[in-house]
Amino acid sequence: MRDDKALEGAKIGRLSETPPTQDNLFTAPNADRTNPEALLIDVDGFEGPLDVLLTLARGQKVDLRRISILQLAEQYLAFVSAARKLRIELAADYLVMAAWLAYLKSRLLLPPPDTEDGPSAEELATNLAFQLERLEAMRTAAAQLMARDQLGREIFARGQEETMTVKTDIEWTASLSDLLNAYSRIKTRDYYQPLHMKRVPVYSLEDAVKRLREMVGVSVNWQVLASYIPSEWLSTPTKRKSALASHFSAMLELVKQGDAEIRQDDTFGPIELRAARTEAHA
Amino acid sequence: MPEEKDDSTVEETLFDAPPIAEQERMVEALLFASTEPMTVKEMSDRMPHGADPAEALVHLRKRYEGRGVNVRKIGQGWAFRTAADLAFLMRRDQVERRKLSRAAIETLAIIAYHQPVSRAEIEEIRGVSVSKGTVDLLLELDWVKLGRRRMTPGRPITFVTTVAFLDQFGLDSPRDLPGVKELRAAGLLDNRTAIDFDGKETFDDEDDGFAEGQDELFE
Amino acid sequence: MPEEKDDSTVEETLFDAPPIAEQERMVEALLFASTEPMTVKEMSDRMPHGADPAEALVHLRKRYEGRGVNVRKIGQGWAFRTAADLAFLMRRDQVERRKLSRAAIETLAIIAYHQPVSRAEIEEIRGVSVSKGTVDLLLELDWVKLGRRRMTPGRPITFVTTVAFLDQFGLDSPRDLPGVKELRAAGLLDNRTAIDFDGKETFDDEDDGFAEGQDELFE
Repeated sequence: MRDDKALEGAKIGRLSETPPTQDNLFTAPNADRTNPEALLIDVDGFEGPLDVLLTLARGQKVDLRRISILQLAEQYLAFVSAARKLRIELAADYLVMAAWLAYLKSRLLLPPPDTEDGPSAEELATNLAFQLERLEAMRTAAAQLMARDQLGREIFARGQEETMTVKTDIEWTASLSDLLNAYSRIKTRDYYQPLHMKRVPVYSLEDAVKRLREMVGVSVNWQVLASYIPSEWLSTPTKRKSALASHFSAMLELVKQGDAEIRQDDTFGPIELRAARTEAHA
Repeated sequence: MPEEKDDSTVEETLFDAPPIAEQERMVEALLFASTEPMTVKEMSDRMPHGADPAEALVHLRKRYEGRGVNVRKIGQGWAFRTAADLAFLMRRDQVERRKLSRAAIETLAIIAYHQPVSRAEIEEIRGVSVSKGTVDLLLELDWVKLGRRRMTPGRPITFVTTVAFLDQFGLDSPRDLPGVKELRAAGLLDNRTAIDFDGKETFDDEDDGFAEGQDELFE
Repeated sequence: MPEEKDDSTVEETLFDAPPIAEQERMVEALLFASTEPMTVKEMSDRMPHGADPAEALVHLRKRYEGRGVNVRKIGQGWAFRTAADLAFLMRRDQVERRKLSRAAIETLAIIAYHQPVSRAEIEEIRGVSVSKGTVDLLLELDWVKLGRRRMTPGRPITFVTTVAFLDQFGLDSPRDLPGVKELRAAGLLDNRTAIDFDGKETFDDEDDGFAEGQDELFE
């Protein structure tokens, strides 16, 4: 069997004929379709050999149950040979069907063999008729289905859905054994704790600015910068350096903001600072 | 006297379901609020203890008979839908839907009438193979979903229709598919011996499972 | 004057204005299907020539008075809305039982065994930082509450367990929490736990540190 997509894509020897549309699909076959001559030039409108057979069968204008399979086989074979004459390349499954129908035709014409294996020719013919009838029935059903009043087409649902809220209360659960297991897990993990780097004591710039601003604000006289450093930060050289550096930066920050004045008498001499003199003070 | 009555009322509201007229209002509000069909169970879950939405529904359906909107049964659920004769008013609201291909329409019909049905069975009925895109489209439209696997060699997947399918085509159940009874009576929904046109005849071992699945649905 | 009016009415009816009951159905369907409140003008545009949606609306509003849904004016338009007294139906409470996350149960365990314990201490014991959400959840569950501030630099807040915690875990007092040694002796705890989570073997001699912590806490 071929993919129906592929089949649809196989535009074989197609002359200008309107393709079957949904509208005319399920109505009585149109004149062109029932004319075997027209079939020859409209291969790509069909969905496989069964579709062709069904269209030919409709041409017999009898109940599909009383269809002459022999006649149908002959029509189909004529269709295939005509297509070949026109050098229309038929898909393989059309040819497989032709071969099968030729075989069926011969079985139908010949007297049945004395010992028959499997189904008789009549049974095969009946089955084919059944398949055609079933396909026809499904097409009619499909048409009836599509003709129904459809949601969003003839029938409408509420346009504004109101929110149906679901308020979910979460109940958290834990058992004593969960708790105990968790704790033992932690205690076990103690042995594999990651390495913690010890933090070097650092006097932050923010703290230094805050401290200097408070202290300078009240001192009118020049004072050495080092004297502003809190005594506990003078205990070790590391702490002293950190505190001095941040106080130095803080001092510059205050000067920049116009809150303090600084002076240094000689190179590397002590730096002194005091509150900035406002106009009023001057 | 009035005092006594008041007492009994208090007791009733404590232990009894609200009066049926009130229940009808509740069902009305619930069905209006939801665009999807709602089952009696779902209504019951939301309504006060002891309420009987099924009975309220009987009253509500009657109330809306012949109105601009009607109470419709869709699968196991219920929903308000506009009356079909007013379709002309709503033309502007129509959802633009890509026209379904002939293959898709036929495949849908075969799934609807033969469900649960395997891909091989669909192909046998149509006489051509079913492209993946066709089934995908139907799945995407939520008109078709996967059914149980068939208990036959290869355990093929089957397809069945959905509640959204019923809603789309205004059906209570797959039993209400147009002409389903006649088709069934004519044996056209039976899965009969298939002919493989390679010249062999396949005897379908699956008949049992197929018929069984159908019975479930249609009987 | 009235005669003239009658004449014009006759002319209008020739242009097929449907009966008012029918118009009411139309308005009903339109309002139902519309995704937004609809103005009288919009209804009029869709309804047959000569229809009077404003009048139909009057009838419709009356019909829905006291029902589960009502016709309400919203801005310039009209729409169906659930009756305010039935709003409770649209809500549904649902209880979902969830297991505490590993982070939460570990934090809880540390608080239980080390109380009063500060966040920094919890973090040190767990070896990872404790998210605010974790502690908040435990506080919300009322299994943990704030204890005294620690008399150390920074005066950190400490956490202790509550009576609700004891209830939840069936304990008379935090002292009843078994030590690791006891747990292992009772078979409640095996090495597998640790191996599972860490992929390494556990050592048995951790008990000292543990006991120490406990002493500090409970005595």
